[in-house]
Amino acid sequence: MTAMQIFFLIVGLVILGSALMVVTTGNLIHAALWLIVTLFGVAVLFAILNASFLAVVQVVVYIGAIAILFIFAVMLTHKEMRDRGPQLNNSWWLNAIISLLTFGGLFWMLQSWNGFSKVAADFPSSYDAVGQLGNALISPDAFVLPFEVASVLLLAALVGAVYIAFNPHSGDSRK
Amino acid sequence: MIPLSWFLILSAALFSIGLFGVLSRKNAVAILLGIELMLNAANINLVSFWRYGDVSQMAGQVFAIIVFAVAASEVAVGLALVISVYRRRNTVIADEIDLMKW
Amino acid sequence: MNLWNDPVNFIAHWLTSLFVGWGMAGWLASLIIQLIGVIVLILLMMLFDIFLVWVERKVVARFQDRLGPNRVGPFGLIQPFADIIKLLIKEDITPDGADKVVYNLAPILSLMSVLLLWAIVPLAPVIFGVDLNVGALYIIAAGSIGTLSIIMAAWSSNNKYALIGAFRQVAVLVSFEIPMIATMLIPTILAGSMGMNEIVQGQQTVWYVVLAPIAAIIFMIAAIAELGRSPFDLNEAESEIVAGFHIEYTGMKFGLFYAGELLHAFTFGGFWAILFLGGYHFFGLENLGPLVAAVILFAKAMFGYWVIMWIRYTVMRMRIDHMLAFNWKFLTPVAFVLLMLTALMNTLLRGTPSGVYILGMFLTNVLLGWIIVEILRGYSRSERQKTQNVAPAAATAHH
Amino acid sequence: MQNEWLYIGLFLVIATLIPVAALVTSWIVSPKKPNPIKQSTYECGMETVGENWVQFKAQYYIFALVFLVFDVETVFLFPWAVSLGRLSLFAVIEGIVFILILIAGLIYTWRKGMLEWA
Repeated sequence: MTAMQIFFLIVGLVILGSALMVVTTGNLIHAALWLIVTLFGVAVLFAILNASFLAVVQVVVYIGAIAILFIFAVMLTHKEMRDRGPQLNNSWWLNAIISLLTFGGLFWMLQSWNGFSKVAADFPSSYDAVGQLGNALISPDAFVLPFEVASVLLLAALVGAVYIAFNPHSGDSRK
Repeated sequence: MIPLSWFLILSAALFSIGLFGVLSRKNAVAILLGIELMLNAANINLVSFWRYGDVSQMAGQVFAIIVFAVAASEVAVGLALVISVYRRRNTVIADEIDLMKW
Repeated sequence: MNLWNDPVNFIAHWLTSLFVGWGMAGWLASLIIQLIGVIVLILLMMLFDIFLVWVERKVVARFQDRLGPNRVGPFGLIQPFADIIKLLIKEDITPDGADKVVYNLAPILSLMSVLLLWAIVPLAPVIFGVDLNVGALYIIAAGSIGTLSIIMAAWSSNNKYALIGAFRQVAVLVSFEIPMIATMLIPTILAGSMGMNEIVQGQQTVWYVVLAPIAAIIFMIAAIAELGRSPFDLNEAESEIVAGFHIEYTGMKFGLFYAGELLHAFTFGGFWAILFLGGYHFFGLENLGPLVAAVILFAKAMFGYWVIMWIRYTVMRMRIDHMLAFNWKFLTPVAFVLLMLTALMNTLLRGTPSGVYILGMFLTNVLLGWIIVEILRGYSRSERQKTQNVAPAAATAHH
Repeated sequence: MQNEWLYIGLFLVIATLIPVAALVTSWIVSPKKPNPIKQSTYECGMETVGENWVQFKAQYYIFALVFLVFDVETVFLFPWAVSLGRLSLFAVIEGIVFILILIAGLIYTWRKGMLEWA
């Protein structure tokens, strides 16, 4: 077992442990903070996979924006910030079984695939992944359409979210 | 070097944990947290397939970027819905938002 | 390769041969040398941070027509060390109802997010931590950890003022991050890379402040807002919410926030110098040796820091709605228009002689600046007319 | 490539250890005499009223929302900006269309009055 593999196992344990905390902890702010640990772990995985651009974007977008939005939303929708009591619904054991079955199914399916334990070729040392990504995102015979559509999607999300959450005519009963 | 299987198993486990969170959590915000975990699991898969396949084909990374955009939109609209419901019904418990059930 | 031309690699080579001579494995030796490099760099920055405390106090005193620290040591130079000892031996109070783990984690994250930035700073052509090819985004990423530490500090200290301060601060931080990212895109376009080294090397002939003066100004404004300094220091408005998010912090934990803030200001001065003022370039003087280049970069960073202090102690605090309106309705559109223009002109002028290129870029900026000033003038004229029409009516209503 | 992130990782560890060391030193040498008054919430000498929870303005959330969308889109422009020097004018126009869509979102929120501190 190389140092790399040991490092991967540690990161993997951190990711899975904090993910478990996200879904079980009672305090929602704590859940959001645990989510940040998970997201950071995933960013480290991206760095291991030589995708430095995605690793940094993971931190900027997820930790810098999405997690902040989650914390704001929790603070907006909670009367007391430290509520205890059951956070899981009554059928949680059934859901746990479903999740385990999902994992088992995925594992079985992956195992029967012949590329399962593939080993990566060495990363070409002078490979400009960011420049390549820019070319791929913008060249007409690659992904320019998804790129522009993503922009439209975000525009639609912005318009929709602003309209839903704070439309003054939609009858805010508590105003 | 790490075999591809490790990444895939980790991502499957993360996806299952996220699924459990989505199914079992009462609070609507917490359900969205679970969805984030599932999207991240998908991203791990996409990026590891990019790395273990042909590195000069950027499809894996581009897909991951589109997933980022989708995650951001989903959070924006989802949380806006939760806040909107909270302002009218004064609850964020998913089971209590059942006006459309009947 | 000798000590003067390439000090870091020279010492690293010497240490490697020393360690391998002791029978150490090659990868372990290189790991330990990297570790030593990191520790030296961070300790150097922390020492410099202590010096910054003195600079800040001395400069603010001069701005306010006072003397500043002048008792402990020559020119009061030992004063910051006395401050540190004071902070160290102060009792550390954790308020009731605080979330202990998060409460203790926040100041650590705050200082860490600033120190992390120094990993990518190119001090000289051959002295740099790491030449990350996503450098510009890395700066933003480290900044988002700083934002997180503010929310954590405020939420965990169980205090209304802290929470209000943090909300203000985070709203300002995230808002001003957009023009900041947009203006960071401009050196990226000009240099064709996000890496800090390549951005500095791209400024060999002409500094980017000539090619993109408006971007440099917007970056500086956004940086001041990111730092939470006056005129954007609503987060700690003393008269309203006492100190903002770190109200409950005492002793060394407060010290960490304070140290982080000072070092952050200096670091952004440094990035301003790297992105727009040519980094370690100074009319060929940097060719004398890497140490000279590093001194040039520090001098430029100090200049940036001085500009930040100058604005801080001259301009008064803005109201939060003005501040956010200023960002979303002025800075952000201007930054994006500038970005589009730069991209367009950069492509159109590609292949022309460098004189034409520089002049074209500069004139584009001048033209845009002139248009902005005209729009602002028209806006202020209409606003003035509005108030002139309203004011007499209000006066008659009073009678 | 791997080495770059190894260096950043080392930096992360040391940059965390330095503040921790400062806190530990302070914890060792500083006095510890807690009492209830000292540990109460500090509000300039006033008695604390109610929970620390205050209903904050929804406007903060709007700004975070607008920021999220803009952040994601601006970050996507970085690969485009890096390879801009090699791209044709057509590709540059594509990027400009992307930015224009972004500005359309800003104009919408502006027109809707969501950027006002109402």
